Amino acid sequence: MFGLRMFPGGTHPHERVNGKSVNGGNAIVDLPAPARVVIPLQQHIGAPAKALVKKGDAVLMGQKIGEAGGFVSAPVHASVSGKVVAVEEIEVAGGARTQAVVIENDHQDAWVELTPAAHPETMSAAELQQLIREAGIVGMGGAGFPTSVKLTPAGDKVIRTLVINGAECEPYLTADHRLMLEKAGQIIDGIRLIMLALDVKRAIIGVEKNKPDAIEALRACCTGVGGDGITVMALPVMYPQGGEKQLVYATTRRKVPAGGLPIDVGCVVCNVGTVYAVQQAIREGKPLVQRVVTMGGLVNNPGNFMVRIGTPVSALIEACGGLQNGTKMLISGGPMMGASLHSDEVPVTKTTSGVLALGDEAIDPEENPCINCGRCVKTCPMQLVPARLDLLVRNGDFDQAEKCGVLNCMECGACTFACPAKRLLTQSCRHGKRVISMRRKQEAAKAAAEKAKD
Amino acid sequence: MRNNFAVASSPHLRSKATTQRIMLEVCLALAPAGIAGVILFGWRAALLIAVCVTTCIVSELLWQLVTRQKVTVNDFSAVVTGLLLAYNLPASAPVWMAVIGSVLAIILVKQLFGGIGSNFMNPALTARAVLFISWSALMSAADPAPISAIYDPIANFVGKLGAGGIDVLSGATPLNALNAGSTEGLSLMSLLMGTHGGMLGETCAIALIIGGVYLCIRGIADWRIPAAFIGTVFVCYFFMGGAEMALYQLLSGGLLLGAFFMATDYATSPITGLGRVIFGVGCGLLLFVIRAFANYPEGCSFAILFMNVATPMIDRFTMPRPFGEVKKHG
Amino acid sequence: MNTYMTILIGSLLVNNFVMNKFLGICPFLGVSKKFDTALGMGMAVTFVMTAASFVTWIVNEFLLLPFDLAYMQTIAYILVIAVLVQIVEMALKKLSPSLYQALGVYLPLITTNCAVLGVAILNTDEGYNLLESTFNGFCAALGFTLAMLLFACIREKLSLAKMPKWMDGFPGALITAGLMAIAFQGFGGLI
Amino acid sequence: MAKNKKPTFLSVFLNGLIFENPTFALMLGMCPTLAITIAGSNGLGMGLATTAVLVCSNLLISILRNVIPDKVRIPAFIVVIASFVTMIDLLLKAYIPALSASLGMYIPLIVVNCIIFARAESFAFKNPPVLSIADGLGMGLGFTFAITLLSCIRELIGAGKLFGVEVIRLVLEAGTNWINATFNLELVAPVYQPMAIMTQVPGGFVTLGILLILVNAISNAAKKKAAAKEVQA
Repeated sequence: MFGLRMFPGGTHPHERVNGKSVNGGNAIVDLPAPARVVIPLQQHIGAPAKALVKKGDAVLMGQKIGEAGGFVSAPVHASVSGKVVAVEEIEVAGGARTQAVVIENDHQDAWVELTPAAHPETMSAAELQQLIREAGIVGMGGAGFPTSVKLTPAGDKVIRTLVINGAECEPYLTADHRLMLEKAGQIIDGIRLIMLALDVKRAIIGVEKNKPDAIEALRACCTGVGGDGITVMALPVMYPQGGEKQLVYATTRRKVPAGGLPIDVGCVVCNVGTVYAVQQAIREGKPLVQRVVTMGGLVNNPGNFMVRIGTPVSALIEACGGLQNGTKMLISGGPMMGASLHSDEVPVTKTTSGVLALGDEAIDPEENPCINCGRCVKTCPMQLVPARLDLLVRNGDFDQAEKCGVLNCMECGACTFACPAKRLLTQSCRHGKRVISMRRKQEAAKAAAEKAKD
Repeated sequence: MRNNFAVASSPHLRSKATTQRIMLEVCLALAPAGIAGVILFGWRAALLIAVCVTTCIVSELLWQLVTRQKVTVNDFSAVVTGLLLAYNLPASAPVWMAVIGSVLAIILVKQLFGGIGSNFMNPALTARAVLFISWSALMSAADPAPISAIYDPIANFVGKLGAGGIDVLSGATPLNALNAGSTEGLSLMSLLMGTHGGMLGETCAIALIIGGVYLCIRGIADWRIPAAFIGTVFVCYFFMGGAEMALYQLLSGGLLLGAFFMATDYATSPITGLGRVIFGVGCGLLLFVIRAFANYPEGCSFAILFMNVATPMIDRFTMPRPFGEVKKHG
Repeated sequence: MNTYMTILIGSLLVNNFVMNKFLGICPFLGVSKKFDTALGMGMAVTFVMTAASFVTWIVNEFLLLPFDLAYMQTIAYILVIAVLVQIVEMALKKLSPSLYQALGVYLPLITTNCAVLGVAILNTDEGYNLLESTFNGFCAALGFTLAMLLFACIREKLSLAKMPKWMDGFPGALITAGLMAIAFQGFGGLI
Repeated sequence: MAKNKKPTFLSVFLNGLIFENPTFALMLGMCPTLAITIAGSNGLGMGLATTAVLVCSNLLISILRNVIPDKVRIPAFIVVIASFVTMIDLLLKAYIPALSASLGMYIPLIVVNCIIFARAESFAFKNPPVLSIADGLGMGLGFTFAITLLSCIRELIGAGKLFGVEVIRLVLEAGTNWINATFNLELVAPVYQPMAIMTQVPGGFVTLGILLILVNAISNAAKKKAAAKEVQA
């Protein structure tokens, strides 16, 4: 294991997942489109999309129903054909509220006219980027950053390496694993298309080595289709291997500067799901209307599903044979970084990599005093001292917390997982980050107001 | 439709490690040394261990009840403190001393500062130091307890494995002779088996090593501290009196007990790896200086206590730089 | 050389002014809540104590002893120290404003810091020569600073802990100092 | 209590002795408080010596308060205080050499005892002589009381004595004798093992700390009671 490339810190949350819940073997099944889909206009980081349809409009599958609300934004497409019955505010994962288009499914699955790119190899980078943008593709690993923005290098930044995230380090989740296994060819094709869009010669796919079959499948395609410059790299099994900075470090040995982005060291990171969506958009002309979702945990038949965007979680649960007794929590995403769902009516979005039903083990146990054991320090992939940040935040000393680097926290949850005193370390850091950024905004507003006065 | 799912901030998964489990494993690791102590020193050793542990638990319980705090005796940290304190007493120590020491350790050193994790000095060691300063005659191991008839056969057996048999037990800690520069009357075997004078839990080196290595392997104690501590002492004595002298020094007195079980106390040692190395080296150097040059033949407890005091400062200066942060100067 | 080693170890650790002689307790307890202020105070005290040891030796040797004024020792020393602190303050203001910024607030407090007068009297009692006196002053001040910095770090850490309310302030500081003093006891007999 | 009334000799005196006790309330003069309080006689001697200096310096500074220019008041205070300390030092050396020897360098260090300085600055320099004497007496005796109490505690636990008398041994023996006589037994009196650390540095810090906790608790309780009374009235 020491021979493999490692980032500092890390932990093994897999230890808490018993064999039954791991559904790495379940092939991706098409989930039938539900009677009605609820498509939020904000499924990404940045400005929400602007609705293009109103109540009563008939829409076709793949039709653009929301257009990008700014540069950092993404359009939204209808995932079924049918009739718009409402444009209303709904609650999404994490408790935020956003506008959403509700479409009554006519079960025709009538596509809009698709315009696949005939010869993408001859297209310019800008044209490819435009195609990706119009398809509404965002980072599908969970962050939801508009992919086209990521692929448009800003200023004088030079991109040398495309890093593909196939680590899938969160326990329970197997969506990316299955995708790599079943759509290896498309993924490699997608990577080549993105390499064209970025004009880079090198791509590295990082896969945790607990997925040897996926590594094998990808490697086979690399050589077969002529994937020059594409390497598949087996990475140690260590959470959070899929963290952007950790992955860049593990694959390229470059440290993304604190507060910086991978592009600062000449890298762009894309999730395998995103790559697949890009391939579909360019080769088939299909916008992003469905994605692979792992349904796991306390359901009777866990599995992986190709789900239409906007499908309520309840439909997914039903497809798995319902919840088992003792389900206390629904998580959208992985157990380490996912958001808990209040209701099972919340729709699947572009960033929903999984839905988990968890029991008592997910309920926060009682907190005990910190015993200074240093496990959080050892696990922190950002090399912070979470125990100290926790105390500082709880004592309201945000200035000191900022000095100690709380803003570097990526909220991966490794410290909270490792803490024997069951302290809510990640949660404290998150709170600290929020307060600090709020203060900064206030200060900036104040400064702006004063400037305006002068 | 179901609307009543619990909502919480991520992460939603927790490791199996708990404070209670950790403390229990420490107790487990301490067990061999305690058993050895009882075999070597007889029923008085068992009595002192029982008294210390009970008093620690009771004083923590009473304190938390009186001050209306959450009762946390079930985390077993008071048991660890009691065991460590008992191991640091000579088998001849009077019971009232064990009681006073336990109360001081729990109330004065631990609870007054906010309980588990908040104390800045090791409770057991501080209590031992207080007893040592106050009643140095009673705390010296020169006068071991009579070995009761029940344990005689076993003690005899263990004693015969060592060099001088049971008589050695009536001698003072081997450090007195060692510090005077002689290894006469000592054998490595007797040091390993613990058939010599000393505090009741510190003499049997084998038992301590077994427990200590267990803790390090289980990741409960950070191996850096004992490694740096013992390594530093070895190097110092190696240059002073050669390898044999160094080995004798390592196996005598409270070094092993201190290095494995007390220097690795979480609350009173640095939180970062680098800090822990510095801490261990500091302990080793101080132990060497105190053993070699100061009044007390046994420097282990004071060396660790002083480094306890220095721990917040070490922590302050060994804060790791966040991943990717560039050095600002140079 | 041996004398100096003895003085160094003795004043720094064994007979630490704060932890063993109870000198300079007021600033030790008063300005040790934050590391930075403790460092500032420590540096100012180091400066003044070294200088005071130097000057009081000269005053004693060339003024008090020749004129048979030994009984005036206390008055003479305290005046010398008061004047010295004034001069240091003015000199710092002129020569190094940045250092003055850092140490300025602490200087007036030092006149009544018994560690300064204490080291002067101790030097005389021990019969040190000029160099030894100055060195002793410096080492004792270093010992004071060491204790102060260790204490400040502990207090910063404890300020984040859940101490009982009635331990806040002086009671907590005193008990903390008491436990620290236990650790310092281990150096007994080192020289 | 005395806030609204004009200060009288008694109110000023009591203020120093109790309400603003220099050790327990103002936290002044910590060095001698901790350093010499290992025996009751030491505490009493140091307290009275400090009281004497305090009263004298308060009186003189109060008399001279209109003469001393504001700018040079600090050096003036120092000279006045140092003179009195020197006098006391020489007097003790001449008449109570044993006490002088056991207090050692802490007698000249009375000069830098902040109580004296603080009272000169904040009271004597602003008030008439009679009140200044009252303040000096009150503060001095308050200080004496505090350090004598501290001394006695430390001496009793740390050496088993009070003012040099082996109180604990005597009590234990008397008690054993009484039990033996009453119940016709032949018990041997237990030997008290003094807790030596109490007379050493750590004991000083910790004892004062615990004493302060108790004093704070008592004064808080008193304040609460007073507040409750006011509410009732």
